[in-house]
Amino acid sequence: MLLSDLITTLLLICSLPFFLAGTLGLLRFPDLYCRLHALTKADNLGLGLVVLALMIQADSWQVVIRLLLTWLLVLVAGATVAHLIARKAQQDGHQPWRR
Amino acid sequence: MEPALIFDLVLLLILIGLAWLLLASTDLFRAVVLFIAFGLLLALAWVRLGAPDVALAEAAIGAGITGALLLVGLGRLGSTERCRFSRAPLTFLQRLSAPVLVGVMIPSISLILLLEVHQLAGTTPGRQGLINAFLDVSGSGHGVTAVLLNFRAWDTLLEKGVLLLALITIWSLDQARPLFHQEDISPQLMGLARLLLPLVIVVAGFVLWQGDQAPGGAFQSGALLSAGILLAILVGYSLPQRWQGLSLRLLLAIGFGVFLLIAAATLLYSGYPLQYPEHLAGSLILLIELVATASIAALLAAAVVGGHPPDDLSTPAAKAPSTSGRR
Amino acid sequence: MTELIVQQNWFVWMTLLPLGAAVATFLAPGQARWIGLTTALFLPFCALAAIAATVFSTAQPLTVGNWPTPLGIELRTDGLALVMLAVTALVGFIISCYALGYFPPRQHHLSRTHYFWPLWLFLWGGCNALFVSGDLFNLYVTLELVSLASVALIALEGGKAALAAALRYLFIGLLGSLAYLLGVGILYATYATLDITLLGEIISDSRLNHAAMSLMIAGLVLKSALFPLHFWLPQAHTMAPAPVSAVLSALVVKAAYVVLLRLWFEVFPALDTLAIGHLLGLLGCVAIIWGSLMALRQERLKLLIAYSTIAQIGYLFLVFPLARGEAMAGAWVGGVLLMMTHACGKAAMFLMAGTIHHTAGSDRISRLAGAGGPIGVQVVVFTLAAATIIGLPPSGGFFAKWLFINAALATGQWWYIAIILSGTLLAAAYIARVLGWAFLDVKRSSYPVIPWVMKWPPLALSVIALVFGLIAYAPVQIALIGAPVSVPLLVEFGP
Amino acid sequence: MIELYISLALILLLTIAIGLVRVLRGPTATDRMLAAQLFGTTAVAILLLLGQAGGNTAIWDVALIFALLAAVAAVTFVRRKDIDTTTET
Amino acid sequence: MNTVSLYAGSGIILFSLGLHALLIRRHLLRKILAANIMGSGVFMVFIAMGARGESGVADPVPQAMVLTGIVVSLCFTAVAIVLAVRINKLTGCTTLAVDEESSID
Repeated sequence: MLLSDLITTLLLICSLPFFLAGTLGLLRFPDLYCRLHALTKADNLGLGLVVLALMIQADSWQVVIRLLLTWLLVLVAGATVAHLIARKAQQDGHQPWRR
Repeated sequence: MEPALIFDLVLLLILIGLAWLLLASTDLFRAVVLFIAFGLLLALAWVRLGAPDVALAEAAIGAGITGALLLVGLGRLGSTERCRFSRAPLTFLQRLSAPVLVGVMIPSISLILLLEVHQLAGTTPGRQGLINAFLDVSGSGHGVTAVLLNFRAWDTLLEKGVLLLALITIWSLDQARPLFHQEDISPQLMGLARLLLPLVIVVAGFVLWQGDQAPGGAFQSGALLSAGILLAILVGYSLPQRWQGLSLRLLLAIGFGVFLLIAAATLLYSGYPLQYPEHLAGSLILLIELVATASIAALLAAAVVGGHPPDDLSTPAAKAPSTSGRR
Repeated sequence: MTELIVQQNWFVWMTLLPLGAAVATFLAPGQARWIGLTTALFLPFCALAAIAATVFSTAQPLTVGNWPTPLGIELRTDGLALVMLAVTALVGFIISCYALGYFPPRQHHLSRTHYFWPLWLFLWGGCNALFVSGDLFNLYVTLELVSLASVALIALEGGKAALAAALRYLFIGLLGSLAYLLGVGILYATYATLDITLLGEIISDSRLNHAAMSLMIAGLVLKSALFPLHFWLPQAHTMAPAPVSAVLSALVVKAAYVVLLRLWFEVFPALDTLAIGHLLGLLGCVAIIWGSLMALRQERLKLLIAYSTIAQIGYLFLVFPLARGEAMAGAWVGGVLLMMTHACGKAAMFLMAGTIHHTAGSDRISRLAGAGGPIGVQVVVFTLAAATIIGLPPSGGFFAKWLFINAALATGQWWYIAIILSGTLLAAAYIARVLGWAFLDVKRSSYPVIPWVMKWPPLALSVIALVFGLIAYAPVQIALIGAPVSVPLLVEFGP
Repeated sequence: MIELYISLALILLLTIAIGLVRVLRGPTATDRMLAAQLFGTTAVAILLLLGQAGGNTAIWDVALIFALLAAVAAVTFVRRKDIDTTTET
Repeated sequence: MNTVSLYAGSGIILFSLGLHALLIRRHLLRKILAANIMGSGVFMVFIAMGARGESGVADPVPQAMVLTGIVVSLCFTAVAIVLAVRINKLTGCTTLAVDEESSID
């Protein structure tokens, strides 16, 4: 097994907990704002690790740029959407969860 | 079992489950969100089946147009089954038809088909060979594009007609109303749009350009562009009034019109509609794709807006697809 | 010059021209009437030229882009395509004239006039594309084009009932064409070809093919409104503006039926279709009786005509059980002939109903009382067209039924004769009911003046429908060019 | 390696399946929309992995389009005033 | 049991589910969704059949047909939504059960 393959494998395996955390957060967190939080943080890191892992396997700069672009787009879209949804939720009178 | 097969199995189970849930759902918003998820997973299925062209189209439509279309429609319709009138009592035949159709016909048809369809797994391999043999003279290096714009271009011509016809139908039904409120566009949203719009145009151009050699083409590119236009409308751009008359109509009709003209010209020239001269085939296909992309983008965006531009040009402009997303 | 005209493939132009005109009317709504009328004027000549080219020279079917058939799409110039093109051109031309009067230029409903022409031209182009298409998937696209245009035209009236009828028709059309498309997919999966001719040569009698055939036939039966699946038709056909009702009843229903004829006689002859044929025949019989009885009960003229359409569709489906053995050609010709005469007669009746609605303000049959005097032309139209629908001797409808009866005798299926005869009697009854009101001796206040384009075109159409029987030999000969049935017919032709 | 990619894609697919519970449960429309947003991201990851496994970079174009349009549905949702976002159903 | 028949079978199941819902659901938007599901089922049968080629080369013809079909069904969806909105605006109904008597004259 090549070193690059090893690193890819490791990175991919590392990305998994983030996706799982995102999903679990979405499911288990008590209110909208918490879910928003879980989703954006964990998920983007997860995708970032996947992209990193695939970049190691890439054989040309073009591919690396495409992967990076995809990741950045998801990042920006995710952040903006999270912001918009939170703002809308606040305007519409969602109450944050309190213990 | 190998992981690929498990992946397929899980994907299909989720798809069928989603279809069931969304069709049985009492809450319509939930149904629409489930349908958006269905579109996402359908794109994965097309990828698994080795049809990236279709996956591209599904991605561009499913993520952009369909979601917006359904959400706007849902907003305008409301999600309850209400009706002011009492329903007419069912006639005997209507009473009979529901259980017969739903209880007997549909299950039996699906069962017969399911039992028979497995025979098909191994038979005839399709037309790859034939198409590859003619690919050199088709003017396109990609099989699907060659089929769409040369071998079966007649279908595509009529399909472009269906698109234009759908728009005329929508225009005949209603006048456009503003899709969104103008106020409170957050700066983050504007920033997102300013970042995304140029990228959408670049990627759409890329998808169109590579359709000659690889998956991609006019429809995928047009659908992507129309999602871009939609985004522009979402952040408050609108088509200037002086563009809402003939120029908008020209833009909408040019894809179908040019295709028709080429069909007529080839019919006059060679006696066969859409028989491109061999040395011109590549350029003609490119021309058709370019105008078709512009038209499809405008048509789909206008379909989401859902109505003809106001006849009376003195009233404040209702929203119409923005050209700002296109330049 | 003559060579250029003869060498042209006019039947392809008949698709391209209306579609191009539709785009033009969309771009220049102000000129829509003139663009539409010019096209409508030109198309009958195109049809004549196409027929002449096929009869006098040897016009070959061609493939789009000149690709060989499993790859390209074949456009056909066989008799069925030609006669349907011609009938569509004729009926379409007259409906276009009528529409000039029905959608006057200066109306406060500006948009209606603006949108009728592009939609109607799209429908016309779509029908023509459907008639010449020889490719299963292309037929799907043309069917969708036709049904979307029909939806738009039904909705043009703008009332809530019209919109509901349009939406119901949209769902019906979608359902029918998706069932059809699934069948096409299964056939393509087995044979990797979509061309009707090639498929007819290689198809074999397997269960899978039967499943595909059932799906396709079910979809098309839904679209052509055979008896238990007819429920959408009365609303759709009566809620539309009069010219649109005429188009729908005369042409759109026939479009699905033409596809059905092509499938039955050209794609699936190798399959054992006895049972399905009898099922379709049985449904046809029920449709004849039930449609006529319902027509007898209607209070509104347009609904009466719509139910009469359902009954006539029933006759069309008698072709499938009757066309076997030596009666094959007779039944097939009968079906085609009935399709043509019904197109003319039914279009005339709907146009006339539109005129009456326009003048009397309502199309309730009771409002016709004493109409025989003031709007005599309309009543004459109705009577002439009714002769075709009932099947009185000089009309084409008579010959079609005559051929059916011959075929029923030849194949020993005498019960169809009883059905045909009782259908005829019932048709006579519901027509007599309308005429009875019209010739009632009641003095009526004067009706408003009818524009001449709404008066004379329906008359022309109904006269054509009536004398069709006298000149039926020519169209039948044309229809038999390249027909899928062998031709030991015409012996018993002519009573 | 290919097995690894596909297995990982499979696990991500399963997370989507689990996330569907949030769409079903809601309780508000906003929660459902949020879950759809997560599916978009996960689908991008799956597509990247499938593309790498199949060696077909056309699949990455699909991922790129998903990434580009990830915001459209959610932004439409936020900008429409007539969709009820707070009522728990 | 292989991939192709798996996908084709699922396509048929989706078709039947959509057909069932199209016939019995009353809310117009739900009917529209059902028709879309039906279409997706048909397209899945097409694409699965196109994916049978040797050495993994898919048949482009079904893909091209599905692309055409997707465009057509998208058109129908858009028109259906506008029609439904129109009906809702005129009658306040979100179903097709418009009373038919009131509009006869």
